[in-house]
Amino acid sequence: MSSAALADSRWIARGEERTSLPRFLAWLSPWVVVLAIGVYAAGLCLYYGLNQTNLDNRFAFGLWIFLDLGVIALGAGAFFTGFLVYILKRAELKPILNTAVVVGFICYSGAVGILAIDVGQPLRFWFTFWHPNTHSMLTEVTFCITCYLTVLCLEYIPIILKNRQLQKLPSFFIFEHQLHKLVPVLAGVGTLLSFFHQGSLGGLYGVLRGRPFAFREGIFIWPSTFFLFILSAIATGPSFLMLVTATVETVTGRRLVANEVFRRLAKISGVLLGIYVAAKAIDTLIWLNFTSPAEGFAPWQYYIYKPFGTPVLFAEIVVFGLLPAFLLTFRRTAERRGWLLFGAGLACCGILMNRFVMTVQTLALPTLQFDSFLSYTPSWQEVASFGAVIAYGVIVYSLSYRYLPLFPRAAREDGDVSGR
Amino acid sequence: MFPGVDGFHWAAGHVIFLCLFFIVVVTIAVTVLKASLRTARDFRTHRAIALWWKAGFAQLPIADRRCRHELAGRVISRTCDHQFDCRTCENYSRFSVLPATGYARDLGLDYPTDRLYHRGHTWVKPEEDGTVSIGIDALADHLIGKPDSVKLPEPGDELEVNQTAWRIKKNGHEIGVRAPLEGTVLSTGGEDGWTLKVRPRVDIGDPKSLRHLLRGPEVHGWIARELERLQLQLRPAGTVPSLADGGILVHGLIDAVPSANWDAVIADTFLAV
Amino acid sequence: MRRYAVMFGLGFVVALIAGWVAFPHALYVKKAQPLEFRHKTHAEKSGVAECSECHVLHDDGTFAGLPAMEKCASCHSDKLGESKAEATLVDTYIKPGHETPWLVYAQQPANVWFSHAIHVKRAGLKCENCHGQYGKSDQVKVYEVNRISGYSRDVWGHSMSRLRRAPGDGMKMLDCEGCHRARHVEVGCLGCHK
Amino acid sequence: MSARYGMVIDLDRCTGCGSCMVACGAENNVPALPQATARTGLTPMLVRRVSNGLDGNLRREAFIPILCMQCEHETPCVHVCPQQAVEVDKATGIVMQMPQRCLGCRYCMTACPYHARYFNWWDPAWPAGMEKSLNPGVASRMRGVVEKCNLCHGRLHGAQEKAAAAGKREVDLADYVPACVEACPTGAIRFGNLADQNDPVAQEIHSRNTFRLLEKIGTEPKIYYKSNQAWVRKMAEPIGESGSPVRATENSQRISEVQHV
Amino acid sequence: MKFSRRDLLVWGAGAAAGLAVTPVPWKLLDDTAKWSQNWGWIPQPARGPVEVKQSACTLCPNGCGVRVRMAGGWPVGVAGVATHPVTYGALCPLAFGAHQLNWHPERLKVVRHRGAVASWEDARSVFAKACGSGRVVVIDGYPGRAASQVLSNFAEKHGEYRVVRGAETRALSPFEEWTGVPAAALGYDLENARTVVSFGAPLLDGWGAPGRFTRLWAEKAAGQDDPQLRVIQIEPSLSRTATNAYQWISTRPGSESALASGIARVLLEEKLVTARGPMPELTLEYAASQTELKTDAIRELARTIAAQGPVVAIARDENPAVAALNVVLGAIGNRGGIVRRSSSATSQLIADASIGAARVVVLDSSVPWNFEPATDAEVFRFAAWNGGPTKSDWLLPAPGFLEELTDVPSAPTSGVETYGIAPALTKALHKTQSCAEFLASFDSSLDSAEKIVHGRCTELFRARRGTIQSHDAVAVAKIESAQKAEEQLTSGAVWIGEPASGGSIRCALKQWPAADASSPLELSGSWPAAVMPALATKLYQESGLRESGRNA
Repeated sequence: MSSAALADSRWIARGEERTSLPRFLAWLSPWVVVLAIGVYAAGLCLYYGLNQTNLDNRFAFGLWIFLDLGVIALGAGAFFTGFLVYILKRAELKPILNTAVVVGFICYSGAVGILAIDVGQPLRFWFTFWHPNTHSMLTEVTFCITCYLTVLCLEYIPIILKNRQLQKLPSFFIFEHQLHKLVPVLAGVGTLLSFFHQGSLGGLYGVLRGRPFAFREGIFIWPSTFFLFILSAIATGPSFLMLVTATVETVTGRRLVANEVFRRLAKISGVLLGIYVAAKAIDTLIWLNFTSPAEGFAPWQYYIYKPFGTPVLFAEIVVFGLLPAFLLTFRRTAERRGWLLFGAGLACCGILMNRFVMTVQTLALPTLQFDSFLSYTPSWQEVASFGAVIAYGVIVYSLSYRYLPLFPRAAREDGDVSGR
Repeated sequence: MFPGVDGFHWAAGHVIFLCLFFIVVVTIAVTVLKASLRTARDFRTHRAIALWWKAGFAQLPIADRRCRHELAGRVISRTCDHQFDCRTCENYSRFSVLPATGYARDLGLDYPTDRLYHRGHTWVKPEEDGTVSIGIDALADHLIGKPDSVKLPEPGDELEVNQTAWRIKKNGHEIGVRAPLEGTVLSTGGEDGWTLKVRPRVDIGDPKSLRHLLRGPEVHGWIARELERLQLQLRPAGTVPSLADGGILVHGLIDAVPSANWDAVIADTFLAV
Repeated sequence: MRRYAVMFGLGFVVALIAGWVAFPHALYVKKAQPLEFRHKTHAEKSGVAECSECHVLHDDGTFAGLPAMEKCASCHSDKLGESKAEATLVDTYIKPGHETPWLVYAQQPANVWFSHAIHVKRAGLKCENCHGQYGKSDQVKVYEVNRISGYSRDVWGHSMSRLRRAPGDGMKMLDCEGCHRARHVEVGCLGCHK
Repeated sequence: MSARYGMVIDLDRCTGCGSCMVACGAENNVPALPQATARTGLTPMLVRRVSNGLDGNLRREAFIPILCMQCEHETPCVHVCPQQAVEVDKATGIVMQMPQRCLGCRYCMTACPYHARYFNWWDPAWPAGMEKSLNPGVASRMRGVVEKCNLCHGRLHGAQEKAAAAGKREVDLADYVPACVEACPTGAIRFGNLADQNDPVAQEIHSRNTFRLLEKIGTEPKIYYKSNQAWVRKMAEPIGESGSPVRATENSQRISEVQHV
Repeated sequence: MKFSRRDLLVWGAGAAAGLAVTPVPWKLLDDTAKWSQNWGWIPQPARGPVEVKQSACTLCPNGCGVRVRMAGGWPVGVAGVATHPVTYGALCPLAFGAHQLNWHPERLKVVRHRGAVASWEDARSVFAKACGSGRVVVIDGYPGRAASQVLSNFAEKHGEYRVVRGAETRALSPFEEWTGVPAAALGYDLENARTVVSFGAPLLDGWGAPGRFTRLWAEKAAGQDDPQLRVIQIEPSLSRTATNAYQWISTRPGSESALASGIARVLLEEKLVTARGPMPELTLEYAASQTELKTDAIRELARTIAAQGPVVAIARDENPAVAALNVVLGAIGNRGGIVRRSSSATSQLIADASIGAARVVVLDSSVPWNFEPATDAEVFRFAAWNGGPTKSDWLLPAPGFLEELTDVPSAPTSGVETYGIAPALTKALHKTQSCAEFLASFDSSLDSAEKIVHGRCTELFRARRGTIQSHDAVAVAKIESAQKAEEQLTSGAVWIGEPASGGSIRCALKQWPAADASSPLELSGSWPAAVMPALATKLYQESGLRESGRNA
């Protein structure tokens, strides 16, 4: 056993067996490369400004905003699991909690990172806090995401401090212990915050009365998209957790979570997805028949521009909505890993598609008689920084999995010592 | 954000929004503060040790948390939920009266019945003069073989139960041996140089006070399981676990089977964190 | 434990000193004015009673700011005294007809539009309200410029904490707003920005 | 009493010469950046060319100057800006965009139905020495912020100062004429105070053939248009309203074809 | 005592806590944001006193009045002069960016000899030698100025003076032989016309003094179903003018003369006009076949034309048939037609591409860049901007916009005689010299342009005709002194002669001119300057309003 390997093994949780250091580094290196390229690209954007992107005056939002919406939606698993475990006392979901927190942390920090490049004047970020316009959904989003990211950090810290070596330092050890005791409070706050900003992200588009494709009537100050986004987020959050866990299980060849947990998540995800699809369908009908005509826009004209035809709408509601809802809810399919993950996958694609459509189609469609339908292709800098976020996620998760007890041995149903 | 700053309105919506925000911020801040203060407090009161033991126990696989009564064969299966401290266990007396069905078989190791054993592989031997001698048991001894260095506590040092009593260095591994009970170190050394003479802080006359230590049939059951675990952990990867034939327990196992994940073995054996 | 308390306190105090004493010195660069100038002397000797005699506010509302060279030349066409400043004024600026490159304390950034006409004529503000007592001072005060923003120190004001400030010390947007609020003047962003 | 500045643009009088664009650019220190394209350029005043979609002798074209519509009600950009960099000025009704406050999130651009907002994709630049010829009434904007037509606030400042010097509170509209209005050779763009009932422009907005863009979305623009030709008035309605798919027009077509930098 | 890692940690915590209660973090937040608002590398307008001055735009021969906003002695904005008698305060789009032209990247800053940088001295010595050794041809693109006077005076001594005419003047040239009046003295009395038949002339797109016709059209035609002023546009493609015209007749390119003849024939046949001038020999059918119009369409068109008089036909460029049509329509010398503007102007030699044997050819900066004389002589071209590749041997940097004093004679299409002065408002950015200055410096006997301008003002004053228009119109007769008049003119006022007197033209057109297909146009439109303001070019590109940077 080389000294490096020995030193490394000291950091791995007791009794856990992890792949050898060289293999681990080999797995990380490509991701590190992707990350490096992305960071370089982001650097270009910060140094030379957003002319490095292919965004323009009509396509003011693009790939990046889509990414933000996407990852934040997928990250919803974090707050929702916390909510289920600590507020609704669903202890059986505990095994997934650490993963949920890490995934959430990755998603949100990634989103915030991209936002920092996406705004033209990052140095003025604090203006939003100092002179907030409380009518703006974006203000709500900014406030909530900042706070929630803090919360996620605080939830992540105990997990980090559980690391074998850090645990040896009494102060850290005790702090972890104490902080861990207070996590339910944080979970509560997190739930409140996430609930609002997930919604506000939907509101972001719903309030655009100048963009009839996105504009929705609503309840009180919140357009219907506000609630749809919350629903879809909490519906797909668990699905994404399942996917992540399953992927880790395949990659590492270890069984990490009891099937029971999977089934439970699937049920939750499926039922919520069902509700979401119903709500979405009703909303679409109201929008096409009342909201949009009232603004003077003929419904059919939203779908005359390829590639955004009615099939997109159909796919969103049926293929990526109804279908996974069934797959996840029914015992027959839910008990089969394959079907389960397929369903979860569909659900996640569905939410990504929804966020994509809300961002891109909204901007691509013309409003004025003499406007035209526009298209936009991201520049390599945009794509690279997009990739960087994903690489960042993989790296952080891999490190967490290797050195932190994400899936506590004790909690695992098979008490096999070798931690295979 | 504050009255007087450009953009602040005394409008209901505005104020409500900001209040909510500040409430959240304060809650988060208070949480962190609370955690830090408690940390400082516990740090002062050395609660770390107790917590460590707790955490270490929590990290043991279920299989390693068997109740002594199961080991003795008094009950079919029982998982300990008192961190192996039977002094606080309300069920102890209920099971201890049951007949032990566990049979004593030869482990190829010497476990004298005149002493009590701690789960961290140390033994306690009450002496006539009311003191006790403490040492590491046969399995631990075979495991380590000849240590590279041993750091024994000084006479006069206070031992806390479950706290690391002395440290042994071997092949780059540091092994913290846990004290079986609380007391003051009188002298170190003895026949094999590893035993401590300790004046216990508890009244060893009182049967309750040493209740957390294993004795009699429990010991065999316990060691048998420990050997099984050792088997699994020491076997070369991929081979089928074969039952202990006793013969494998050469003195100085670490040197004999260097390939194994000794980190895990030591951790599990000596209940390290 | 006490040791840690001491350590903590040590760090705290060091930070305080660094922040309140060292930092301002690091942040602001002191620059010397090209010339000596005494408002007081000018008021007394040459009987200049009103600021507006030199800092002219034209009828069309435009404000001259610092007086042009001719204004100085009208008296200092040749040396009125032996002081070194006098010599520099006459020889380096007036004779060759160069404007004096004064460093303007009250200089606002390019995106600010400030109309003296509106504030003096309409609102009837006194010069002191914003410029303090500098008009009565007996020497040029040292000009300090912010390394990062390039603003004159007068914009932030001389009190680093901005808590205890003399009237007219500080010309931040906050100060404009404060005054506007006090006088119930409502102006939009582009009321003062351009 | 507070004013509500607005315009009536007579499209029948617009020959599409583009004087308003150039005058606006000069007044507001808009840089002429070679790297900017139709989709990334700064055109606070933009003349769009539209056609009646017919061919041969029947074909007719018209020109629609697009600037910030100065929406009075539920102003989309004002609602969405997270840090109050946009506001509808109480005293003038001008929708004011503050580049120095702007974070560059571009949310307002997605909110604007008229695409009248522009992002500074590059830092402004001019040939060496040309800053001497920039309009001192307007500060140049930096990269990474949104800008748009502010109804020549620089000229409003001048008028206010003049009024103050004359001891008046109200500005004289003779002193406050936006650059595009001043430049229009046919007097197609007319500017006035819509809140003042005696103002001819205020009266004109009620005349029969006056209309606003996308009136139905209820943003109440203060920029009105006027045309005696029915097909031109149709241009104010959203696509689809006219029953036929969108009619790509010369320059919108062009814009959509522009390659990215 | 030992300083452990943990000590450092705690110390750091303390420092962090302490820093939070110092100005450091907060001031830095504030200042970095301020920094982002005041980036040093972003040019900001210079500060300085603002004043408004009047002058005239001399970038093309129309000499529109401009009001220039100056800050710290530099022009920062251009606007029209509402009281200007010809333009009524309107300008062409390019004028609004003209004040930035002096910094245009293509601005000529130094003397160039066949591309290589040279000095004024080189140019002078070469020119001096060449002058001595042969004939000098001086070509002017903006005749009638004091500078033109200098040019022609020099040319008379050392060779020959020629002019390049703009399209508008060329359109009037056929009348020179029929009436004996030089084209430079003719103009359109558009103010009184009620029907204007344009054969492809960009009437609403920079024709003549842009403000003049667009204003007329806006007042009398725009948006009216039955306008007082009918604009009939005959043009193959839908131009700005066509789309705004009362009627747009789309014909085959190059068939304008045929159509003109056809119309004339119908007018005469159907007695729609009291017969003047000869009957074109070509048949209506031929015209129809040429123009790809139906004969009835042509008849109909002719009737519409005749329906509302006075009528005047305007050709885009030289076109005898269209000119003859005017004769038929009785537009010559009549109200609302083609009138004689001034009695003073004389006809000049046209500088068509071939100019006999010459040693030196001098091109004034007013000559359109794309005019290249076909000669083996040494060519000296004065220009303020570089318009691209040229055959000229010498490029001599001329003063840019508002950098030199010039006078402004009547605009080519103007119906009345005007005179104005464009004072130099800004100091020259580079070491420049106008053609006139250059030539005068070789011949001390020549008056300088300034002197001639002064002389003209005195003449004007002595003649006691016309009025001087500034904010209000003042009869010259009422002005006390010559230099008072000069002052007024120098400060942007414009002198206007008496309204054109009617029948002073006698037209003798015997038979119909041969209907040759009108010459394809290669000369730039009404924008002779080599470059356009960068701002205009850019905005046209971005808006897609004009495809080509040229002919605005």
